[in-house]
Amino acid sequence: MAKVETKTSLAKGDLRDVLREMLLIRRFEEKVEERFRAGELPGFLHVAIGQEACAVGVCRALEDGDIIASTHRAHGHTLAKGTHPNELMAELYGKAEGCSHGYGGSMHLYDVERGNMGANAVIGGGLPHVTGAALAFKMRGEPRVALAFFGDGATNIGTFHEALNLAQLWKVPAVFVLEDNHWAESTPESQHSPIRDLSDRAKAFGMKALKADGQDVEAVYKTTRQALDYARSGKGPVFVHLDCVRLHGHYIGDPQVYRDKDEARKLAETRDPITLLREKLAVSDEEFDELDAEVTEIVEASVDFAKNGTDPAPEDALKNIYA
Amino acid sequence: MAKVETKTSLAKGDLRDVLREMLLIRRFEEKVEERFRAGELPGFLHVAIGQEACAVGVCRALEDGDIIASTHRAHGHTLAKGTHPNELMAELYGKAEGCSHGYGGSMHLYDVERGNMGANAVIGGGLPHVTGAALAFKMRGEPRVALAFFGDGATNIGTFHEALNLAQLWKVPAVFVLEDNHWAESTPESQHSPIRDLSDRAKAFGMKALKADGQDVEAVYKTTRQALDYARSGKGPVFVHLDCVRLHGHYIGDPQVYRDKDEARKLAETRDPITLLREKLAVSDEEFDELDAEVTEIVEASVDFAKNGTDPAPEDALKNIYA
Amino acid sequence: MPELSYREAVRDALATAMRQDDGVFILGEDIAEMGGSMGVTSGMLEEFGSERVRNTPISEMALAGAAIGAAMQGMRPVAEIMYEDFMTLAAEQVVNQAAKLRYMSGGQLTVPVVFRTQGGAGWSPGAQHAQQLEAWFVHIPGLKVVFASTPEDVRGLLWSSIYDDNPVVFFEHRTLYGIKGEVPEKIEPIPIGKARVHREGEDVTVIATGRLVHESLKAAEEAEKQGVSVEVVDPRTLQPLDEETLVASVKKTNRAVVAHEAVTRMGFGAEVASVIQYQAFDWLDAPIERVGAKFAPLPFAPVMEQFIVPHSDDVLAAIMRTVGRNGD
Amino acid sequence: MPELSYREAVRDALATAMRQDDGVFILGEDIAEMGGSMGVTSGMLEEFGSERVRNTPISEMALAGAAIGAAMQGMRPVAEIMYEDFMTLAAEQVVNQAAKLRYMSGGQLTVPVVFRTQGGAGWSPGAQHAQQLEAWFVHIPGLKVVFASTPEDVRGLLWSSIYDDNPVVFFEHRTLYGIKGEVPEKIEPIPIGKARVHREGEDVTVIATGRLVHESLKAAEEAEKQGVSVEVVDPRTLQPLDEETLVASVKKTNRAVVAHEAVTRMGFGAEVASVIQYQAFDWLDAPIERVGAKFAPLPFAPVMEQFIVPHSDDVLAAIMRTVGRNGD
Ligand SMILES: Cc1ncc(C[n+]2csc(CCOP(=O)(O)OP(=O)(O)O)c2C)c(N)n1
Ligand SMILES: Cc1ncc(C[n+]2csc(CCOP(=O)(O)OP(=O)(O)O)c2C)c(N)n1
Ligand SMILES: [Mg+2]
Ligand SMILES: [Mg+2]
Repeated sequence: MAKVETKTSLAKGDLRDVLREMLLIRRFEEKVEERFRAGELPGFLHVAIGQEACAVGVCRALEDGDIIASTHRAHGHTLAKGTHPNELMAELYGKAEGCSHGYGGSMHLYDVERGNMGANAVIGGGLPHVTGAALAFKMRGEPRVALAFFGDGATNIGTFHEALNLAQLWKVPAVFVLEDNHWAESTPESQHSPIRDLSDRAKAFGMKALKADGQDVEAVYKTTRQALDYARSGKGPVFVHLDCVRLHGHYIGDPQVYRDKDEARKLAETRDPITLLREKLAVSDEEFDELDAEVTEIVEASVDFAKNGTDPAPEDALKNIYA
Repeated sequence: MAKVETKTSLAKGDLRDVLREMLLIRRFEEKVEERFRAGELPGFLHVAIGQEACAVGVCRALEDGDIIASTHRAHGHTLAKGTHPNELMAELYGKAEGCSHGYGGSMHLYDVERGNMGANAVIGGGLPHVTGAALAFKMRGEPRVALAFFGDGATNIGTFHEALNLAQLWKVPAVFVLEDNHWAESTPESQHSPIRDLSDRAKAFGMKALKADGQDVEAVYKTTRQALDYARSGKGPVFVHLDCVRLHGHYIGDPQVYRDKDEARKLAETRDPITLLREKLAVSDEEFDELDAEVTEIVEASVDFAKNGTDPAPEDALKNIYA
Repeated sequence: MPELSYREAVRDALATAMRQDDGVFILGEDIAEMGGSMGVTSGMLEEFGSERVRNTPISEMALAGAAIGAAMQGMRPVAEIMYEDFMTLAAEQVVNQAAKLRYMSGGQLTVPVVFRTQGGAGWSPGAQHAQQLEAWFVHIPGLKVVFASTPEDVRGLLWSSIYDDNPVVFFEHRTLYGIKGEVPEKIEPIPIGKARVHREGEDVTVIATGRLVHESLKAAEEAEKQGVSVEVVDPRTLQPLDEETLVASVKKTNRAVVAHEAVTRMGFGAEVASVIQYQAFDWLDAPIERVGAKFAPLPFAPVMEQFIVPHSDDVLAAIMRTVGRNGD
Repeated sequence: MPELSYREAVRDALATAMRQDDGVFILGEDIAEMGGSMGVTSGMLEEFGSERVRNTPISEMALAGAAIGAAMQGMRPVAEIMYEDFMTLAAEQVVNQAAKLRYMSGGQLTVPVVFRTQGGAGWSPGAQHAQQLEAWFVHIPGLKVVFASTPEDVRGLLWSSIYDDNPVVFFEHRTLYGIKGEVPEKIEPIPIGKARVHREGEDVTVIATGRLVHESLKAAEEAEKQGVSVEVVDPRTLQPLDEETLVASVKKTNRAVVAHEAVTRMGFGAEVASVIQYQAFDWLDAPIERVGAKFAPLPFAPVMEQFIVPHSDDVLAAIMRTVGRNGD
């Protein structure tokens, strides 16, 4: 494979598409919340409402052949990495047409063909896989990068430390993207981490660290680009710190008794990444409504698709255990 | 308990005693090597020849009531924390009179009465115990400090990261002493850690870090004192980085095929902590020989004691499993 | 007698111990403001404050290890591991440290720590949030292992676990938190190592744990209708195991079924079956039946999830298989 | 046929696979210059270089996880976990990740990774360097579990494990590294899931793994002298388990002893005993005997250590107990 040409920033036309994609993710997750509340969706679900710029900005920056590992909060990453909303929604409904064929659910979304190596319901669980995948790329001389998403809470677990340390020691082409929404479930960052700037975590490994406003999709894109270029060029892994916000609860149904109601409201008013981009692009109400209608239709269709999907047979549960 | 008065440095008389103690540890471990080679000692044994200043300097700085957790390389720490050579040697011979009554062996030395909560054969295994012990002291308002020894290799394991992070978050009175001998078994530091100054590990937690020449027992003492005072005063844990040398193999019998023969020889010539202290104190040959004879006698006696010790009955193996 | 839910019963044991004893405290992820992922510790922060109801970062290994360290210094910590699957992350501390410290020190150390955890299928959380791993800890000398199935048992056994001087791994089942039951006015400790006979019977003994106790009681009623008299016994503590009660029951009924939600292969039922075939060999009229999850990780889709884990009809089928055999 | 030690046989499988296949590589602590703590990979650095004979920092979790990640990208890594006790540190990755990734992805992922580890009593390493934990992994759907006892088996089975498309936990026993045995000139893969009958006999079947295979063969010879004919079978792979061969043997001899070094309680023998009592119930003339370590952590003092783990005389005693029972 030849080295792919690098785009360092998004063109205006791209940005309109980015807005559409972020809106699609937003509407998709709102729909998921609605369907969960209606009692239609089993399992534990976590939406990333407010973090759409991270998912889209990062995934846009990836090249073909690059792979990602995601977390329990995976819908946005999954859509941004190219999985069709139908397949994602079908998975949430536990259907055979789902992106994990009904075996995974919201916390275990996969789309291997599209380079999505999977959500992970164990905090930190996917981080060493990214180190190992990047090692494989390096050993085979492929110009590919492996990228992991994780949260601020995840920086406290030993797996994080070991996986990043190993990646730096081996100088593998990996990028570690911290989506710092300042909450780990009900625990605010001040209560789960002794440091106030989580970029400092990278110092323990001497890893190159970059930082961006996770609500600004252009900044996310640019920073990720920079990180990918660095990693792809063989200089070693990069830690990318995205400062972002979680507008809703930890899980769908979370009453958030632990959180000041005003905080989320204020964040929604001032830091909603969709509003910010919309203002930057000066999208008119009409244009926005058009976009909205378009993505809403896609989301509605995904629900139809999912509901009309095939329930796995009970005995299917005995398949796919061994290769 | 009232706050104990602080001695910030060792008096001249103390230093002579320190030399004697370091020499005792040295002769003890040389004897252990000899007895192992003679086939008398079972198990896996690791001597800390070259690291005596760390053990003695640190343990001298502790107050009554302070506790330590040690590692697989524990003979020096154990003697320095006050266990009688007889009891230690008896343990290595697997005798009931041993400090772990024959249940532990070289990698599991305990002397709880003297505040030694134990060696640990799992790298990093004792670090969270120190965090927890310090938490207990803090919760009960006791002016005690819990101190952990660990090696450079241990800074790569998740347990290290989690335990230190938690200690800092909770601001418990703990001191984490890194004995950086630049080897983890056969693996040189450059091959096991991506950073060249392991003090940087503390930055991930925002933990106060101090550094000292681990071959200079006075420096070790002073630095540990400083760390203990800080921790005891309620300001939080401290990371103490001691730069030291491993003069012998990783384990007794290690042919060290992985190591340049010259390296250890040169280190023995220039950085032997006993030679350094002896020169500093200008101890004459006669004085030194006298000291040597004195400690050698103690060591010889410990072998006699151990050999004349009681073998546990086989069925004793079914005791002490539950309280 | 007051009625408590299983959830409230756990909380009552914790809170009562914390009221009477400064050395008892709880730590775990999101146990404070949020009251834990299952709401078990809800309200305790308000009563006991953040020093004793201690939120931890996501650090299963260190929180387990810190609890061990505090226990070694005379405290009685109760650590919550949010999901049983994450016991894998704390395994080193529980298995190589807590279980062995007393032994390795030749009896010098005492480690009175409790590791509470919960799991279970039923809500489609998928393969990483529902497996049952109690068998692992039964294999480790130095640990006690408890798995209670009723409000009364969970309260009395948690109480005993907190005051036991040994490390206890304490399993709760997610789908049981809501069930209600009568409990004594004042907490009565339940001895660790005593099985509970839930129902007497003549034809077959069902030995069940956790959720399967309830499924087995249902199956027993159904069997009764079909003329089969079933004894249902819950060992409650898997380590130590009340072999005497289990064996005596089988010697009476001559037939045994062992039932749990964990995977059958190498599950706790294997140990029970081995003990019974050994000690009651001449009394057995039929092979011992094992009922457990089929050999698969837990799938997401509810229809598959329910297929994998056992229910009362699986227990009933096993009962019928065993009584269908001719005795000799 | 050439003769190899068990150690050389492991090395031969690794090196031969690495010669023929660029995707195979090994990683672990101190496996390079030092050749591993047991000398298994000695000399391999020189032949294959440090990219493919990869020393890792002390990070069991990440090295296991990195191996998984590389396997997901089409490599065939063999990760060495220095001591079985440290599998506790890698447990999350092995159990929640490697075992379940294929399943959770609905069959999209393939994880052809091998976790090699070793353990065993005999050298007085104490409680944290000698326990046998194979039973844990038998309980986990998605894993294969191998435990070989001879040079020929260890080579052929490691070969099959490397080329198996599933995660394999591969146990070696420390005290066996030095034993020698004949092996085929060219490596012949041994199917995973096939037991090996080491010795045919008529009166009792001993099913043994690891070091206990050799102890059982010794016991069988001794029993022979006393007029008892013993069949010795090594399952070799604990998951999948060759139930057919085991059950057929017991149906022939009507008596069974299961022997391993791990703690008896909840050990692999419990599963084997449960399977046999179920499938060969009407053939059994005596309860199935289990031989394993007594219920204690491993003590240091050799006299205590040897007391805890089983030897040939324990197997012999079990054989004699079982033939001492009257059949019915
Ligand atoms: C090892 C582990 N411990 C605990 C949990 C339960 N849990 C799920 S999400 C979460 C918080 C994660 O916080 P963060 O990493 O910041 O991600 P965010 O939820 O904010 O996206 C916790 C504790 C888990 N899934 N895995
Ligand atoms: C978790 C774990 N992994 C591996 C080992 C094997 N081991 C024993 S000592 C050692 C090296 C430790 O290096 P370091 O921490 O620097 O201590 P040192 O030996 O230099 O004193 C290793 C890898 C172990 N005991 N525990
Ligand atoms: Mg977060
Ligand atoms: Mg070292």
